[in-house]
Amino acid sequence: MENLIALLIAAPLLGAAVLLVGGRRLDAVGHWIGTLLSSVSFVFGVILFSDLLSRDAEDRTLTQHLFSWIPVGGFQADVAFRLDQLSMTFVLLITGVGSLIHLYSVGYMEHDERRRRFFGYLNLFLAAMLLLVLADNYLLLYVGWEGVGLASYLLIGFWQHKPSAATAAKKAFLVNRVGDIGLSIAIMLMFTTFGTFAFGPLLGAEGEPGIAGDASEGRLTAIALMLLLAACGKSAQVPLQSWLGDAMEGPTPVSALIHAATMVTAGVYLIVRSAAIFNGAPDAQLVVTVVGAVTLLFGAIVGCAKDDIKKALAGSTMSQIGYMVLAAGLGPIGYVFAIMHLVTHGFFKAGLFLGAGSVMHGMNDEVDMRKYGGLRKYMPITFVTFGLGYLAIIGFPGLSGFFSKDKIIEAAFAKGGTEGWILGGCALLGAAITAYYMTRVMLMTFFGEKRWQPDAEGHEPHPHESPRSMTIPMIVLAFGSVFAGGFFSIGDRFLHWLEPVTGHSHGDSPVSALTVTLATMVVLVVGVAIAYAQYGRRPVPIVAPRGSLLTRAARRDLFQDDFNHVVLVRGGEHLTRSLVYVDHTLVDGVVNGTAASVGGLSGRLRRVQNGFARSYAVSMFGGAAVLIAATLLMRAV
Amino acid sequence: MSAQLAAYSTSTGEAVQFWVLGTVAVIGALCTVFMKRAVHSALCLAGTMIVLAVFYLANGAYFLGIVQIVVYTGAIMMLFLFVVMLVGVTAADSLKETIKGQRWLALVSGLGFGILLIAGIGNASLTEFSGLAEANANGNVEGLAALIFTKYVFAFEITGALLITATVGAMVLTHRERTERAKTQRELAELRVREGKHVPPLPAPGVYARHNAVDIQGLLPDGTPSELTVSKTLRERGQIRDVSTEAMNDLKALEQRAEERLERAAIEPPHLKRTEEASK
Amino acid sequence: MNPVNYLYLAALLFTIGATGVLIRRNAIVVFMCIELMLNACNLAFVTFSRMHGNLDGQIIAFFTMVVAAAEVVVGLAIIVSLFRSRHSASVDDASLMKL
Amino acid sequence: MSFPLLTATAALPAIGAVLTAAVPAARRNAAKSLALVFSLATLALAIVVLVRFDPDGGRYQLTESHSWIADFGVRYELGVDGIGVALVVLTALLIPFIILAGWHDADPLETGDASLSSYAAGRWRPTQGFFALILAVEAMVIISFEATDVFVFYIFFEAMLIPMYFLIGGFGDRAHEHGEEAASTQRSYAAVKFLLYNLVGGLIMLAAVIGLYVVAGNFSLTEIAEARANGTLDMATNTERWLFLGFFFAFAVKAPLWPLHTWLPNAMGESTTPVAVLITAVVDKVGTFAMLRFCLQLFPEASKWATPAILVLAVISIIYGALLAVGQRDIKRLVAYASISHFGFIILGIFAMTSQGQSGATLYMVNHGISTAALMLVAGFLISRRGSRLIADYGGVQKVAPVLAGTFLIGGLATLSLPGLAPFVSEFLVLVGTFERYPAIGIVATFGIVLAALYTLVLYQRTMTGPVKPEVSAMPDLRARELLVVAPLIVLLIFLGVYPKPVTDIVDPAVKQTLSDVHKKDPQPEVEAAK
Repeated sequence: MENLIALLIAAPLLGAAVLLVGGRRLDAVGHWIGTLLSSVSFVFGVILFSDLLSRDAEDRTLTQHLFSWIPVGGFQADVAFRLDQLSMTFVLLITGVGSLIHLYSVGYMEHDERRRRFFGYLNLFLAAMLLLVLADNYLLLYVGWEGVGLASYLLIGFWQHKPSAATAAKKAFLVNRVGDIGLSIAIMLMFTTFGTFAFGPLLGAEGEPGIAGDASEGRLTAIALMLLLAACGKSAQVPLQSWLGDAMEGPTPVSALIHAATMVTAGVYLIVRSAAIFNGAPDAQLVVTVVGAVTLLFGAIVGCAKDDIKKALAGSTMSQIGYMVLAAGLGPIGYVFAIMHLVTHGFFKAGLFLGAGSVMHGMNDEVDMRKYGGLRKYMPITFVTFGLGYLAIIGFPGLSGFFSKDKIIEAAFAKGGTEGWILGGCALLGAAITAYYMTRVMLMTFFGEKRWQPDAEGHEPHPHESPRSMTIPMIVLAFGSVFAGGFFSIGDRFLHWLEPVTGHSHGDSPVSALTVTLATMVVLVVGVAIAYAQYGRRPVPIVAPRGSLLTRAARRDLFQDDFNHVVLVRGGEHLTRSLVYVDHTLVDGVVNGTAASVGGLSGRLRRVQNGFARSYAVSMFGGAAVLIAATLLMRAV
Repeated sequence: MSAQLAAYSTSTGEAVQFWVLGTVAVIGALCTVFMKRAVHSALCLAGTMIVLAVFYLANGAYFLGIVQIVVYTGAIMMLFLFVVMLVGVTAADSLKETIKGQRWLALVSGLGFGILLIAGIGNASLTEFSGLAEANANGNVEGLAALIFTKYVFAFEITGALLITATVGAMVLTHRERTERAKTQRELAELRVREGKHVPPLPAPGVYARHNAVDIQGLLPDGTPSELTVSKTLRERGQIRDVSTEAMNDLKALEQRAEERLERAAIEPPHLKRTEEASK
Repeated sequence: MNPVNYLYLAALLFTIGATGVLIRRNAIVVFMCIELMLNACNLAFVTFSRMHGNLDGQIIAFFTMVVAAAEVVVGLAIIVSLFRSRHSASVDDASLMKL
Repeated sequence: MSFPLLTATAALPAIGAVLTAAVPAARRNAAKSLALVFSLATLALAIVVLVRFDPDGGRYQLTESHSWIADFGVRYELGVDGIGVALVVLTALLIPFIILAGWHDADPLETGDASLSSYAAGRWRPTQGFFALILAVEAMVIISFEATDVFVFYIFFEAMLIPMYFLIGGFGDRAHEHGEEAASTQRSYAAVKFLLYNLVGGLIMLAAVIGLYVVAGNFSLTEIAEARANGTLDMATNTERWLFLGFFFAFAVKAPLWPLHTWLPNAMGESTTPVAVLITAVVDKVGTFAMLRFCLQLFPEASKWATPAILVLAVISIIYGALLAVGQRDIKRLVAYASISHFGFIILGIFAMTSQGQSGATLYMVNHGISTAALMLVAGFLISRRGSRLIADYGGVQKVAPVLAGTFLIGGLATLSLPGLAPFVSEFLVLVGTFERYPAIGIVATFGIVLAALYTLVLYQRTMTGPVKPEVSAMPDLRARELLVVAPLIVLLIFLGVYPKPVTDIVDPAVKQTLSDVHKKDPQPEVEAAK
């Protein structure tokens, strides 16, 4: 049974290889090959899942050791896989949502002549993501980590002829690289501290605890913070969040799969996976929670101001992941809920993005929500699925978002003390804002009167429902976003499923669960109400009003990007330019200067050779004299 | 003085002879170096050599003494004079130094060298010496011959080869290959006629000039001097004297001699300058 | 009198000759100076032979003369051809050794 | 005695060089194929060496030893340890690709000029010369990887400069933005610069070699190292340090280490891409290899004494080279500066004095050879199509030549050491090896990976993506020959990235030996140390 794990990864990898090397002759069938292989890997996942369920909770950890990868002295890195409840959850999410989005893309990318390549990249991403979550040591995880980064680079920049896309892709990769510094330093620290970076001995397996606890708290904090840096890069958390917005340049299925459902949540996976380390470093955990809280507000605020539907959703993604990170930072209280929210978010956010994609598909790639309006009549299925996703994300009672987010807010309060109150408050505020901006999106897109006009070529967009291949995934995901939360929470199924890996503890909450729920309901209603007052009652202006200072700031991502641009990009350019100058003048100049001076000296010496036989004779004669003197001296002494 | 004497001891007579002739030799050498005209140098050198010949004899090297006179002063110096004549006997070169610092360097190193050399000799001075008595017992020439034809026979043969080579070399260097057949009188005459200039023989030098000298151009009827009147060799050497400036030159020469007597710096007459340019 | 004096004389003559070589431009005179140096050497040799009481020194002097003769022959020939080609016997004119 | 395998490995390309040079002018292509055949034969021999080499056997294997200059105790001694084997195989492996890639680089120019076309008709010799020189370089590089006698090594270390000089100065890119005139002057400038830098280094090394002889009495690496190890030969501290510096300087110039690096961008920029690959992927490796073999073994104490300074210089090279690569406008110069950064990593690994660091460094030499070859050769194909080295002259190539762009991207990803490709393994090993002894330096070096990503991706974005420039719109995709060159390299990159064990198995014993020579052990993990 263990051997299936490798196949799990092998299937999409094979797909990627075939599609990318295969060349034009595969153009006709390429997309189907890709879809097939991703669903094959999903099937493997289901088989493994059933196998895990058949075991009892304690030994639900399968490991597969393929071969020794880098054996140098004490440094032993193997290519080995580890499948436990945590990774299983991810496998199902990745392959499931992944396959759906493959299917969706078949329709969405129909008119793109490079569709084969697109599917190749998608498969590559699946393989890398699976490697990430299945790796049995941090170095192998690093490979997957960078693999997904590469895939996202290729997919964001898929429409390379658009300079904006190419730039966005580069930006995403670079920001992620900054995060990778964190990961690699963390691995080095682990190696120097524990002499290993494999999950088994480090984090403990089959019950007995790992050696992670043995190290000094200082070391653990350092490692934890480095891991957090990595997580920030991958999961677009403040301060490394700037790439996610631009990443929306990529095709919408990519945004749905990579930048909403799976890849961006890798950071959360990393933190939860390293629970043993974080538990030993409370300071680091505090930092994690702070980062989470800040990001969830940041993303929410940004999401409120964007008129580009995808960018608004991207802001929302940021903020939702902020929730997860916050939960993960709370420690054993929050791990489970972080993952749970991650899964549910995977469903409804993917659904929302697919919906947005379908809208764009119908509006010939118009993304400005101010040019939508009243689309519910034209694309009913999209409307319904999108609406369900909307209800789920704002946490409408009974839908999946409600359960997961509510739990996180509770946990935040349960942390206790002032920071408990502060974090909880942030979470609540975030919920309110979420309700606001999602309602805004909903209203601007599907309600009100139609606001679209003929585009540059002058032909009116006539919105229409998307083809079957696109609607089916949306429907499935809508189901997920409706029922997943309830399914997980009833009888704490998810909690019991995941507890053996992450551990769980009920913090002592200063406020009862009911109070929290009520509070959440209240802020939700408030948020929706404000949004309705602004966008439901009066018509939406087609050109965005100037708006308040906050609005303008939020449109510009709260000036985060401008900061990066001014400080890093400009500064870097100046630095490099001056260095190039220095290298040419100083470092090179020294050498050339020496050469020149030598040349001058020899030129002066050359004058002695005046060519007159007599002056040569003089030197000979003088030489003879000197010789005699020398001999005489020799004899004298 | 007798051979026996010269063989093993030095008499006071030899001492006197040494001091007298030695002075002469040194003076001769100095003159060789400092005389303006090559001819004078050559003559002084010849003198020095003769003195040296005498010293050889005094040192019991009778054969060498004779050879010195015959070969050096006889043959080689004559050869020198011959070449000097070829180059131009009147050619006198100025001793003004052209290369910067050359003279000082030369003098300094010369002095240094000499002093060191003499110091070295004095350093290695030995008081008593074994004369050539038994070496020259049965004649100096026989002794030399015995050595040359036994001990140094190879060196001797090689010098023979060397001499041959030198002769051939000299011939090769000086011989100029004639490219075309020498023209006969007749052809020359025809050529002259064909060219149509100087059909008559060239005018004689010094004709119509106040000075009747070979190296002075004759004046044409209109009073302009004509190069043609001077012989080709002189022309090539550039040793043509100019009629017009002749009087002045004499005057200058006079003044110069006077000045030299008064040991003043010599101002050089133009014609000398010219000739010296030629000699360079 | 000590025959070493002859050596002193030889040294003196040699130095004079050398200096002459250095300060004279006229090739012929230079040549004469060289001859002078050779003669100085010969004098030294002869004196040596007398001191040591064997004839080898004289032999050497003899060879020197022969060589000198050969040298003069060739040297003068060179001077003549030089003079022919450039109408001058100055050693400074032939300063082609310069780069 | 047994068959002198190592000598044969070095001699074969030398013979090939002579024969290639002797091919009559008209039979140009015959010369090419002859050179290719010989390089392949050398590869075969190198593989035989690899097979005959036993990782767990003695330190130096397949040794040969003949007295050469008895009076000075110079012996013709060859022998390979794991590191040597790896690099010999690398060299033998890369040369055929270099020859294939340069197939047309030395052909007579097809210009309207009648005189030139008459050249083309007959008396055009440089083609033969080009390939002969490449083979000559191969021979010298291989033998200097094999020499265990300092004197022999020195001779070939220096002799290498001669063919390299002609390769750099004699053969340039077909087209040049400033015309052939400017190109040739810049070429000769670059060639002279290369020669002077390396000659100065070589001279200083020569002094050190003589000094070593004076101290030790012979040139044999094995004997001296042994004597040093068991203390029968002890040098005065200062003597050892001076000698070490003498050797190290030469190797640092060759490597090249900041601030002795400025010859590399000129040399790589002006020479044809195969030659550029030859410089950075093969010849420069001799420098780093020699640090590992000679500096550490002959002067262990001095090496330890100099380590801090060298590490700092290495880190400067890493960051500095990367930053300058970002600032370049010329593709080849960019790759050159990237190489400087990578050589910084190699030196860092060598002097970290940990088994991870040194294995990583050795692995890095191999991987860097392959990855740079891949990137640079593809860049060369690109340049040969457009006739310009300026990044600004390209754009949107990805649309017209997807395969070219793809291979270029893979080469670039290898350069930024993406996990899964070979360079990642070595780079990470180097970083870990440095980190466990010098954390601060390790962290600073880690920033190099971001900069690497920066210059690679900027290069890719400016050249390959964006709207298609009219000049490149007609650009043909990779031809069969070019694909034949690139594909194996890429396969190799991926294979060594996934399964580097074969190489590490060969290298590790040698590295352990070297470490024991300098009396260094890997530091204990903190937890075990605590226990």
